[in-house]
Amino acid sequence: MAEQPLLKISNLTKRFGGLAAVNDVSVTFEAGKINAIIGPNGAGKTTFFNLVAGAMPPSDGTIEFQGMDVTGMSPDRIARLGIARTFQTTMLFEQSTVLDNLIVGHRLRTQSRLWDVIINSKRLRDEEKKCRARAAEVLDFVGLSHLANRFILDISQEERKRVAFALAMATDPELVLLDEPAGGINPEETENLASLIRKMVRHGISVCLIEHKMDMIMSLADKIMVLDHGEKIAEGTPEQIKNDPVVIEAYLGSDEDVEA
Amino acid sequence: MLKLENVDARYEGFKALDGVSMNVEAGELVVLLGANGAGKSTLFNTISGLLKASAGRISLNGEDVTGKKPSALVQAGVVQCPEGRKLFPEMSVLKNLMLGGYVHRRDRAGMKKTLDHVLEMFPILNDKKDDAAGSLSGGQQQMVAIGRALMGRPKLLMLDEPSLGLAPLVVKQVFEAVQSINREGTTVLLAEQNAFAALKIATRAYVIENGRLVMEGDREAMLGNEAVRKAYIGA
Amino acid sequence: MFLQQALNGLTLGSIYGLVALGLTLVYGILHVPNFAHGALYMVGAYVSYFIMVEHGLNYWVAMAGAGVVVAVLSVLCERLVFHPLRHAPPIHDKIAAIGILLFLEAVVQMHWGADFRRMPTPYTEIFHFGSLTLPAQRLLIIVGAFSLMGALHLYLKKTMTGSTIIAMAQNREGAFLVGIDANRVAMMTFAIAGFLAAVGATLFAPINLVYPAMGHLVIMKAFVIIILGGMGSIPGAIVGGLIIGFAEALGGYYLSGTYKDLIAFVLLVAILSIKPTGLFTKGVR
Amino acid sequence: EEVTIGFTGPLSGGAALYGENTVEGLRMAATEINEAGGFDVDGENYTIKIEALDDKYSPSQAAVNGKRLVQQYKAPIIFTPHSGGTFALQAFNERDGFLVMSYTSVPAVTAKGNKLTVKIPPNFTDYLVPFAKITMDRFGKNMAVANATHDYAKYWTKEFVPVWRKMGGEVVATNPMDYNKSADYYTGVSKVLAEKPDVMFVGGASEPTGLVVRQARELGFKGGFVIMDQAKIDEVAKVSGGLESLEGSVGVVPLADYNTPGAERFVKLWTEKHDGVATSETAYHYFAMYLLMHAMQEAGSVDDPAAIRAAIPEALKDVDPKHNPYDVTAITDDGNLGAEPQIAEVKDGKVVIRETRDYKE
Amino acid sequence: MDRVLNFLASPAMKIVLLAAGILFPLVASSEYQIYVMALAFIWAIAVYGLNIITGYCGQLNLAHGGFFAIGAYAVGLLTVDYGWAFWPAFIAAGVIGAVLGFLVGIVSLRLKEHYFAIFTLCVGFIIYLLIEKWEELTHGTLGVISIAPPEGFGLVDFTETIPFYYLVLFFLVLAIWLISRISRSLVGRTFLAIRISDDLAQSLGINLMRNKVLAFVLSTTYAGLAGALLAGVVRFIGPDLAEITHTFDVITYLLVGGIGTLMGPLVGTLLITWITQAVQSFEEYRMIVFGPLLVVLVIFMPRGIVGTFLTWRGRRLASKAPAKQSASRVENKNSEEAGTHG
Ligand SMILES: Nc1ncnc2c1ncn2[C@@H]1O[C@H](COP(=O)(O)OP(=O)(O)OP(=O)(O)O)[C@@H](O)[C@H]1O
Ligand SMILES: Nc1ncnc2c1ncn2[C@@H]1O[C@H](COP(=O)(O)OP(=O)(O)OP(=O)(O)O)[C@@H](O)[C@H]1O
Ligand SMILES: [Mg+2]
Ligand SMILES: [Mg+2]
Repeated sequence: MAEQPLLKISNLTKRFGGLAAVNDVSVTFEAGKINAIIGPNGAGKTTFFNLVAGAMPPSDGTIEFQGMDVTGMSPDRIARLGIARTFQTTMLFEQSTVLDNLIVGHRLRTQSRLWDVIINSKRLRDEEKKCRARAAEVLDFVGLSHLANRFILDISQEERKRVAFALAMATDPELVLLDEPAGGINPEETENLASLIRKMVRHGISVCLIEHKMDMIMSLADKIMVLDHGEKIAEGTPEQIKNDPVVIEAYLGSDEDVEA
Repeated sequence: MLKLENVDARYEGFKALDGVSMNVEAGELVVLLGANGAGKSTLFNTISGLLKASAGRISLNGEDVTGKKPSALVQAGVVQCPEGRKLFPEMSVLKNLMLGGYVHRRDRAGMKKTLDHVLEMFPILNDKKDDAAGSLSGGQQQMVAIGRALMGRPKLLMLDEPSLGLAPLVVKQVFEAVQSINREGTTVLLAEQNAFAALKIATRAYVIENGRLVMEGDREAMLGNEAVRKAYIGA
Repeated sequence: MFLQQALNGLTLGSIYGLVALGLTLVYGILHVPNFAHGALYMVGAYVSYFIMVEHGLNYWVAMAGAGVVVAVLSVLCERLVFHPLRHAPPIHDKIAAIGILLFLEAVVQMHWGADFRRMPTPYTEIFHFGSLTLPAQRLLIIVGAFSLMGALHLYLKKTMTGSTIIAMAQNREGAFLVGIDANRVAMMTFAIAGFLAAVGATLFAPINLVYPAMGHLVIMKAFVIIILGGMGSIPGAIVGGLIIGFAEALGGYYLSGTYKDLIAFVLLVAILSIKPTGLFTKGVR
Repeated sequence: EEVTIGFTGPLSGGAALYGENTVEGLRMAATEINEAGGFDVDGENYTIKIEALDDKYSPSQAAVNGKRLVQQYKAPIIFTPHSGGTFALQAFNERDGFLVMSYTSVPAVTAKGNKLTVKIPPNFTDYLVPFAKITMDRFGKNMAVANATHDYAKYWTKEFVPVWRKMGGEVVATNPMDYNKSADYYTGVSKVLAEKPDVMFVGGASEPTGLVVRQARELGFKGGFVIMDQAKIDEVAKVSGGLESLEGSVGVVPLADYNTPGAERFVKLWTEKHDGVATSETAYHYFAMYLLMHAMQEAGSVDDPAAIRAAIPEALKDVDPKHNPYDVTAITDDGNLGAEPQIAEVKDGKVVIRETRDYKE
Repeated sequence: MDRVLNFLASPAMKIVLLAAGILFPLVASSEYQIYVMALAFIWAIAVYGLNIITGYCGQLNLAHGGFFAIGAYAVGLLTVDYGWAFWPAFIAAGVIGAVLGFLVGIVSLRLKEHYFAIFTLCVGFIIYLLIEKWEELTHGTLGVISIAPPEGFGLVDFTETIPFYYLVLFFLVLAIWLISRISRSLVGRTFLAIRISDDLAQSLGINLMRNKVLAFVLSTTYAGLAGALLAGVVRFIGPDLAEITHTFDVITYLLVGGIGTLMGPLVGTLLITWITQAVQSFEEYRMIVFGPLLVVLVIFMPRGIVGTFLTWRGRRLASKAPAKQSASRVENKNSEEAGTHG
């Protein structure tokens, strides 16, 4: 693993009409680390995620995951290779229970087809058991076992974020992409979420996240990439980024107090 | 200016506001603090008429406005910049802003002036003014939403988590903008997660928990309050 | 002969366009295809028939009367059916629209019966230009339809009130929040759509027949048109109407009369297979 | 006692008027019979009750209605005015034991050997030669086919075109059009007129036929029309712009112009109670009801369909001419009722009646 | 009260329903009722098909009636023009439904929402026009006459109403059984994920096209087989079978019964079929009642009968459960079909 980066992005570009939302970005992310992407609004962060997850094809450039060229692959194949993601707005199956939401998360690791359903094959029964077990496991991991049978409608915003994490985890990913996981939740909950992210990394999952909450990023990230107008303007440790004049100019602002 | 007396609001059976009474004087900048789901948005929606109060009374400058239609409230100068933005995604940014001035549509010159003011505040919108609002990034859309609310030339401006999803630099700009709007004479009611930044520009604040107002105080009192610091500012 | 067919295409296209316009407007508000729109078209023709044939009034009076009656009817549909359903999943509006359609057809049939009726036109001259034959009523259809479309386009683009219709279509709450009275806008949209349908029917009826099922095919084609033109797009509806009108007239003449009605649908399937969002839509996140 | 006569046909939807007209014929006859004190079969006195169910022209609904009429209402006889309904009923009428009275000119209805089916209207084939001869003599040999596309129109075309050719005519254009759905016939009409025909073969429902005629005239057609028997000249004229526009056309005689005592009486009877024009389908059903009454009497049974069917040839002799507007006199073994119909030609702005027998080769 | 509610939603209820189905011919007062019931079952099978793609997978397919007609025509044409026996033709109808469903599916399922709905509306219309106009293949407006009935075996004669009824009942039970399997399995959960969001489903490694096409093919196979059964009992079919109204009928049954529920299709179909029979005597006036009824139903009972029942029962159970702060807001809480409707 060590010699091979988990994710290697070269010259990645995405154009919408005349606008280059992501422009010639090259970067590598190491396994077992927390990598953060920050940047002003519209810098192209979400687009960057969309490209990595295969939700849209890049206009140019390549994406290598664990040494394999995944450029232009469909999102479901990429998910099966081990990249999971959460969305900027949390999407869940509102009218099912938490556990039911999670069972389908492990579907991609199963083989059962319609035929198995018709004959109720052993494989199907085994796999359903496996999915259920995995769901319970990830739920426990995010610390929501007590909510297993509650409906998504009934749980709080922060709990939903956790369920979304769990859903991503249920796919058995190598890498999870988190798009503003702490958006819209309060400082205390943000801190809890940060520890959850650390816990994910401890369990061998690499994380890549987008956030605007600087204190969280600075304490969490091993490495930060800064995007502006689609271009990578800086890359480095939190310490380096904090003091990078380019970043301060474009993003952080000189007055520190708004970050309180 | 705005006065709420024992206002209740319900979603089907669930009571989301419970006996809320508050008072906002003209020219104030009042901050509403509260955790997720505490009822901040519900309160705003009730004031702006999107939700009907199930009990209690809301009055504006002494006049009873309980149960009035949202359009009537906008006419009366109560404008909300909602959570979730609620833009017109397929219209251009410019059209979105112009529609914000819908109630002043006969005053073309005035609208032009406000528009210039807004574009000055958010220069990026000037570059994007012919793009569909839905194609903008989250933060850019937030700017459009604030701009659109300003176009209504509100007497009372309600901002529901305006900093949500904004870069720190922009957050700072937004708070400065809010402050200057307020200085120019607009009363502001601000719901925020970013409590510290909000309190710094506030005159007064309320804390809402589970649909009830549990605390009230001016800026210094709030900033100094240990419980508030712990719950909403962190560290 | 080509010119004659082109003229036929233009006649058909302008009627299709007019009906599709109403449909596309309502689509914007409802966000569902309104299957009842064809029934409004049909009712429009009957009201004209009623005023003109059964009460002996002037053609234009009949047209105005039908416009008003159907506009009111359309508004009633909005108030009584679609407004209460505004939060329901889209399939529900569709079913409700079918309910309205069944009801209107049954009512018309109860009163007038199912037989074909004929509405005369006061303009019976036939103009000849070389080998080209152009009855006055057809000329009226083309001119009438295009003036209406032009007027509507200007109204929506150039006036603030017009913009409110579009705003409403895109975000109801957002529209509330800038002070737009959403209910009024919704009603206005339905009224305009109903009016257009009735006027279209009154223009077209004299060269066709009036009967309860007359709306069926027209509305199917109108759906094709609004998809071709991009849902909610006004110029799209007009261009789409013309495309279908010409395709039918020319295809029916040069290719096959038997399969003429297939042309529109096959065209749509072909276009959507290549461009899944229609011809004129811009990609928006 | 009461005999229930069943009916399944379109009573709602696009063909509702047609359906209503057919039931109305049955009802008129039944009311007369009942008001005259019913009729006697085998010493018992019976009245008639008409049970009409709607099938919206759908065959499977007709089958459901058929089952219901037989089992719930115990109807020994079921009328249906469309071929689809007939075919659906024929799937079980012999087994379930009821007589199908079919009002359709589609030959297959009786060609398949169903023993309990009677086809009411005359064979349209009787019209072909006279129609062809009259128009060909007057206008010329080039014909354009521009009739409708439904099943009946297709049968007509299939039979008529060879007759026209055999008599030395030529078909210069063929462009049938959907008379019920088309938004505009200009394209189709101008297409056939481009081939400069002398005669146009048109026809479907009367009103659309009128439109086709009208548009052909607008586009400068000066020849004659052969009008399929489904369309009624008087109603066509209302749409096409008067009889003048139909100059030189041939078609079936409007009931009002029909030269039999039964027809005159029937038209009078009709106009006493209804507005609008009496139609042939009503008159035929009116007659058929009387025919069946006599057949039951001859058979001595109201519930044995086979016996009733077998008694029809005898019963034909019993029917009073005043109840027989079209002078139906015979039935084939297959079950086709037969008459020698008259023909109408529009000449100098007037309807002139011709006899088919005068045109036999 | 709760016991009754629980019973109505329990597996035992299904056995009671099955028993009722088996005993129905014995208690029916006439063969006509059995005949109507058999036809209703045939339509119910088609409705179950629609429920897969529309109820579970969330794609409103307006060509469903067209596929039903295709199944019927497959049997009609194969038996009449090509001399096949019914059963091989029946199987062929299923296969043709599946193959055509596959072809239409791979093109149409790339479209989203209303585009998909209107696209399939047009596909349905094309099917109708082709059946009507393509005389060489379909007999055009003349229709297909004298279709072979299902061959019986031994003493069983499927041209008799009662044996045919049991035949249809057998297929219906099979259809429901399969759907209940699917909806509870991983495959069904996959459909549900797609209904909620394409993007989310994809990010969970679900191959959208493959699963949507699978659901679509399943639904058209159901429609094809149901159409084949209809051809076998009515034994005459005309192009009117492919008219769009039949698609609307099927959607109405689904909606009235409860979209996305297991028993909804059956309940809706039976109810409307019998109401239609009951109001036969109103003739043309019945749409004046029926139209508004439909409107009222979707406004006040948007989840249909079964959906409303389940929701109501869920609320009741929730309110009885140890009080949770938010329990009263639970939209939809029930054990039986929690994962499958909404
Ligand atoms: N589908 C699209 N079509 C056209 N333009 C798009 C599309 N998606 C994104 N963009 C544009 O690309 C740019 C980058 O958007 P993106 O959503 O990636 O920003 P972001 O960095 O995630 O911002 P935020 O922090 O506000 O979420 C924006 O200018 C946006 O308008
Ligand atoms: N449409 C709705 N239907 C039912 N319950 C709702 C609805 N909207 C909000 N609620 C509930 O009402 C309560 C108050 O919600 P509200 O959105 O007002 O909170 P908030 O303080 O604005 O939270 P946030 O910080 O997340 O925006 C919450 O428990 C929420 O779940
Ligand atoms: Mg983003
Ligand atoms: Mg809120």
